[in-house]
Amino acid sequence: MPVSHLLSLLIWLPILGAAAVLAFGRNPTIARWLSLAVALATFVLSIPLWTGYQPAVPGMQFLENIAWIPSLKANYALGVDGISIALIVLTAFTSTLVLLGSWGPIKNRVAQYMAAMLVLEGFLIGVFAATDALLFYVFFEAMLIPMFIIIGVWGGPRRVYATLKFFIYTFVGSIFMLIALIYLHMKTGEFSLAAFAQASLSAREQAWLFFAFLMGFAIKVPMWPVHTWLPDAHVEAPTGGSVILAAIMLKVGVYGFIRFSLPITPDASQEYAWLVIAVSLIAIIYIGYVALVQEDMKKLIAYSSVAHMGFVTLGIFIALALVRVHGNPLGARLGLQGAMVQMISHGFVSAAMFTCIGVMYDRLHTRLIKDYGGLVNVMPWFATFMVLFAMANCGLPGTSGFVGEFMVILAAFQDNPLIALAAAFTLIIGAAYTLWLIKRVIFGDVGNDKVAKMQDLDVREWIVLGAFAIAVLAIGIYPKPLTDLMEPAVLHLVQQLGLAKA
Amino acid sequence: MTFQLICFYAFAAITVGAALAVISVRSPVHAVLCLVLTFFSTACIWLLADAEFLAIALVLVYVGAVMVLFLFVVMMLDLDLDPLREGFVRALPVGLAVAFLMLFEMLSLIGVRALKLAPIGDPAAAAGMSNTEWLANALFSKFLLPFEVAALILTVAIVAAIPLALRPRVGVKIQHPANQVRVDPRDRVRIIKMAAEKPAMLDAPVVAKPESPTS
Amino acid sequence: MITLAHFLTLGAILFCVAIAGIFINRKNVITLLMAIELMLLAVNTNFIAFSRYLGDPAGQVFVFFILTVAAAESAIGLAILVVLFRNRATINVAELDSLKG
Amino acid sequence: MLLSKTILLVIVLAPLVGTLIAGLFRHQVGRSGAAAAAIASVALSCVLSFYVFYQLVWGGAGTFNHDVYTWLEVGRFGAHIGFMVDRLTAIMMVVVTFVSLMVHIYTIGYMADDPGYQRFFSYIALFTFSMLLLVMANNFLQLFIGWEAVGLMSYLLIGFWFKRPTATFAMLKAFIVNRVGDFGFILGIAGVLYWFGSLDYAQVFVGALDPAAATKTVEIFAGHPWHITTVICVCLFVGAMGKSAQVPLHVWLPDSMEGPTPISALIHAATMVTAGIFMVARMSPLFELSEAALAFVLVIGATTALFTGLIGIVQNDIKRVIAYSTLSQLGYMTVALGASAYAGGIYHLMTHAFFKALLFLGAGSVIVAMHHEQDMRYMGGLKKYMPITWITMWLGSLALAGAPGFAGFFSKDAIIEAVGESHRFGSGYAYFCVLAGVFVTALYSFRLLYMTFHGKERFVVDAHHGHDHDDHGHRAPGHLAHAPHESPWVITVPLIALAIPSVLIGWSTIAPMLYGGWFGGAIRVGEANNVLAEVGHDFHGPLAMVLHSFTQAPFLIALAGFAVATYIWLLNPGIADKAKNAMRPVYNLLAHKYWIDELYQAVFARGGIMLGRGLWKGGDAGLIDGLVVNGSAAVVERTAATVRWLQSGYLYHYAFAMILGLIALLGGLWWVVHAAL
Repeated sequence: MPVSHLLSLLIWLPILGAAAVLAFGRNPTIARWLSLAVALATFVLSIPLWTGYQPAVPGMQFLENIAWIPSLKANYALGVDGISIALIVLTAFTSTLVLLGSWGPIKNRVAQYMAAMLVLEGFLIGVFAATDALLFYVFFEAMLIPMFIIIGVWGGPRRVYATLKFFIYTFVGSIFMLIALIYLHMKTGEFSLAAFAQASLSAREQAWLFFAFLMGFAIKVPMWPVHTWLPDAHVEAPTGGSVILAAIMLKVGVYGFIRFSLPITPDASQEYAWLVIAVSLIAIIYIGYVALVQEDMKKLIAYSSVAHMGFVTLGIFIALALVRVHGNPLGARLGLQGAMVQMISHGFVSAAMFTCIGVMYDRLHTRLIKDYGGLVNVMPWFATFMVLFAMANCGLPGTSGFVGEFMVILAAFQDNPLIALAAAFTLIIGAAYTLWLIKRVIFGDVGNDKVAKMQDLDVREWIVLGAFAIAVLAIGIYPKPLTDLMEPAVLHLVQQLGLAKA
Repeated sequence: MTFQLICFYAFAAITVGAALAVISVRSPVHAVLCLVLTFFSTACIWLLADAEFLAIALVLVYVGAVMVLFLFVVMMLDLDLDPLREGFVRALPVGLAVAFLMLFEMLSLIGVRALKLAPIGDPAAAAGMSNTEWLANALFSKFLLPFEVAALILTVAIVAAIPLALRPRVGVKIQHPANQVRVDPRDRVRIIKMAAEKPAMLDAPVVAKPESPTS
Repeated sequence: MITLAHFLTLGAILFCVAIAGIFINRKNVITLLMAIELMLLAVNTNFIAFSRYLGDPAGQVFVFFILTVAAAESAIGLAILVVLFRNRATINVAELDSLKG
Repeated sequence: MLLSKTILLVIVLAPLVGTLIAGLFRHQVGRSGAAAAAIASVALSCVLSFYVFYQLVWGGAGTFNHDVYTWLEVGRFGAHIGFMVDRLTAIMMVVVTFVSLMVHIYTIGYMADDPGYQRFFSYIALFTFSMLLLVMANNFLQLFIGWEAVGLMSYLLIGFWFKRPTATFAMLKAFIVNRVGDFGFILGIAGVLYWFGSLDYAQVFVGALDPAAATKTVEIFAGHPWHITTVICVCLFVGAMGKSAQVPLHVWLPDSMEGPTPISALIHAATMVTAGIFMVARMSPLFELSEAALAFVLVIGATTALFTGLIGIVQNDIKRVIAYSTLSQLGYMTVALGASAYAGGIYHLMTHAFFKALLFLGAGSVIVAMHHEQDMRYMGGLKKYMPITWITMWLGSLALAGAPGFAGFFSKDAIIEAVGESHRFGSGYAYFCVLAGVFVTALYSFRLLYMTFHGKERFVVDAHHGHDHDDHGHRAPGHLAHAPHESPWVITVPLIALAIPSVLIGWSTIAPMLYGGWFGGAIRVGEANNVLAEVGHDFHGPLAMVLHSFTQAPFLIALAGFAVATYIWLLNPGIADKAKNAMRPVYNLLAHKYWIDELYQAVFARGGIMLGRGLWKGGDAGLIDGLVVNGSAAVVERTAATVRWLQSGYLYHYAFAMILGLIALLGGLWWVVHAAL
């Protein structure tokens, strides 16, 4: 394996770029172009990650390892497998579009906003690339800071409440995670994830660790019932913040489940899988109903994010039940792959939906459904995109939203048809809340005079939404490249799950 | 009872008496002076404990510098003493009760431990050097870094005290060299192009107002 | 023969006198500062006594540091006092309750 | 000889290309360009479909079954996009592309004035693509993709006139009700994958041959062992119920008439709604294994056939009458499937596609002539204005009512006889329903014809000018700006083109398709269930069937329906109102469609919203946020407020606290030391 510093470059390029934007970005135009260039460069650099990844070689690739805190045996250790690569490419892709999308709406403190976004991008890539638990934790916590700033400075009227809630909520969870990490460090003497995975832990220890990790990651995902920070944060966040939050930050929680809960505490995960599965199903159904009655578009999409993330956690823990209870590793791989694809897909779809809402908000400065109506009359291109993304949001085949849901339902059926039944309910409720929104906002006659004056997409918005549309359709029509990329990692994880620890 | 013990009792009595005076006299100036006396007699007691260097240091640093500073401040401030003495009598019983309670606790603890400790000779003398040398050996070897830090703390304290007590003066004219350097000639002089002389309107047509019709 | 107990008792008495001083002069910052000096003195006396009776120079080194820090503290404290008096025209502690929760 | 993969790809992708040209480049190619692109692409598909059909039937081509590309691969499990073309597929391809082509041509005239002309062409071409994807699928995944894609197009086309509130409501309703069906469908697919280990038709059907497949059971609820084939088939059929609008998921189809009429003809009569029928026929190897599932299909189909037809009698909107007729006919097809007469179902699907598309397009022609007035109460006597439409509508209605010799006669009679031969649970009920349905069909078909084309004119032509030509909206109902006139050739040609097969196609096709084992391996029927073979024993050629039918119950019943309709709506129009008043409760029941819409609206729509609001305000805002999240914050705040007085700000209070602490510490030390002594 040739030594490469690609991952470090991907992490630090946006962060250093942010410093440059801050330094030279007194003029908003310069700040915009410079930040876009940095983000684009990061995205371009993330592509060799995909192309250079060798599926045949097991384990992590693009490794880097430098001693960081020798006394704790904590290392600056980076490495990626298929899952991380998919998430990193997603991050770089979405960040680029978010920066481009923020050119219009962000008018004050442009350089600072762009810099915060770039820093956030760097931290997020860091989370996905870290193979050292302490490094992971540092990035995991650090990314709260730029997001805190983005919501707190450029957010809506209740931004203080929302930021505090967001910050404290996530912090409460990560404290437990930190305790778990410290315990594991005492147990193994180092911080490498591989060592954690190999540590032998009794059932009791695993249970404690599992719940500590669950606290940390469930809030991040977020799972019912610790999801209530998400709608508030989304409503107050600026469009770009919402996009990053929904598209990528939520994935960090799932990523944590995959990197921590499953390999480190497989037995406890299996024992309490029923709990997570039940909570996921509640998320899918309960949140679906809650989403149905929302009056604020961003809240609606935020709730739908919770429901979709319910599918992701369902897929992961179904896999656990399948491989250990039913001895069905193939079904487990299907479930895990489904969860992963759903995760990536939700990244694109929710990002696109929030961007759409941002486009509307920029014109009318309201997010309430009742203030809109009949947009298709005045904004045909926008309506086309919005309907496409809405369809993806309710899982129409041919769009990315379908692939993951389909696989998870197939896998869930193999565990228990009733779970599949509950999960498949999303077909109905998801269509109901998404399309009801579309009916009220997009279709119908022109809602009011203000709507009549709205302009269709400009070139910049067209590019952003078009790029999301291409991604959504590409995954929907031909998901194989994506699943092939993640397949070795999923296979490895399933093998890991098969071995009992206690 | 040895001479040393007599001396100890004497100095101890002066110390305690002066300390009581510090907390009870009405005038702050007197209190400071009593405090000086306390320090002096304590220095003597330290001498009895073979700590010559610190005893001298206490007199030089404390009595010579700190106490003078106290005195200086007390005399500089125009204090209205009456409100400060408010509640003196009322707090007295509580203060005494607390003090005696604590004294009881301390003494009983001392009684337990200290009596068991057999006295030894002067450690400096045992090591064959003076107290100053003995102390310096420790200070400049094992405690060198804290010593440097202590020096730094003192410096910081001095530097900090100055801006704290510095009074911003209004109405004083001073120069700002930075502003003087940064000046732009265009702000001072504006050169305007204009004709040397205002041309007279010689050939200007005279437009007569049309006469209004008979009103 | 002076025993360790002698020194410690003196220290204890001095300390308690300082405590009583804090109680009864609670409104006068200057006296409070002086009471603190008394306390430090009591502590220093204890340190010296222990150093003497344990044969360890560390005690005296500590006294040295305490003296240093106490001097710095008095300098800063008095500077604050001066500024305080200049701004509020009083050093009455009863009137200084900006930190009230 | 094998079919060429290239040709099949061209058949599928040509309409997609047409869509892209008409949709994305609509400004560049203009109205006529978009129409030309869409029509040319579908025409190409149609011609090639006929070619494929020819190759399969007469050219000796074998069944084509190949993957185009792998959609997804997880270990052994692979999902592909591919084609399976056998005779069942071929007949669907021909029907879909032919009707679609007719509708495309018709659209030129029907939508001539519409601003969304190009958009419409791009939609219907895309629909054709999706439908082909569905029927040509060789696996469940692609079937589902096409299944949902046609649902999407149906959604978009129902809401084509998105300014109408009724249209936007109908599109939402159609999609969600379809989703209820898909909910079952996807579970059925999951079941197939679980128990057969593959999604490919071929492998699943081979698996179904295993005798163990019919007897394996599963306990979804402990203590209730169910046959797995029953579970799978019922789930799959729930999907078909949604798409093919079977009771109780039929409610979306009448509302879908909000879409433009060509759409009603193409999607909501001829092709998309029959996808469910096609799917069940395609899955016949599975359904044959489960007697219970087939009985379920039979009962649902029979219920739909009779009871939705009854509603058709009281409708006044011309399109809605045809819509309920479609529901009823779909019920017939489903009954055929339930009776294991899959070929009969498909056969009826084919004939129905022709004559129902004809009826819808004819109705569209009438609507255009009436300036988008759809209420039959304001029509009447139109035959003299639009003779071609009148005649073709008569032909279509005769076919629908099953007049001997017409296409509908052959297919419907076969179904009725097949049901009569069936001994399945519920077949007696089904037989009654389909026979009664014949009467009902005749009743509403001729009612429609009489109210529209015969009798006196119930509309007024406002001769005086000054009215804007276009604003039909402001006109009182029944008032027209101009006298109605026959539609242009782009409308009448498709009518005639569809009328020909509606009349004639039965003669040549019934023998091979129903009794000749024409479908070969595409449809698998168990020995004991083969009712068509039973019927086939008495079949001695189409002519004999026609002659024989004159003495049979279905014909007599249809004749009775015709006579009643003629009497009520042609000879003695006043009697209709009297009958209505005499049977007020029955009329109300039918006019309100058994109150099913209201029930759904109250229970599922309003109930869902109330549940959502309850969960949101009570669960999220109240319990989680109010009690736990903000509650914990409130506890901290209150504690802080309580201990706040300790922070007096007075120096001596803090000093006092410190001294107290010191005393306590010393006391503790004292206690420890003395305890140790």
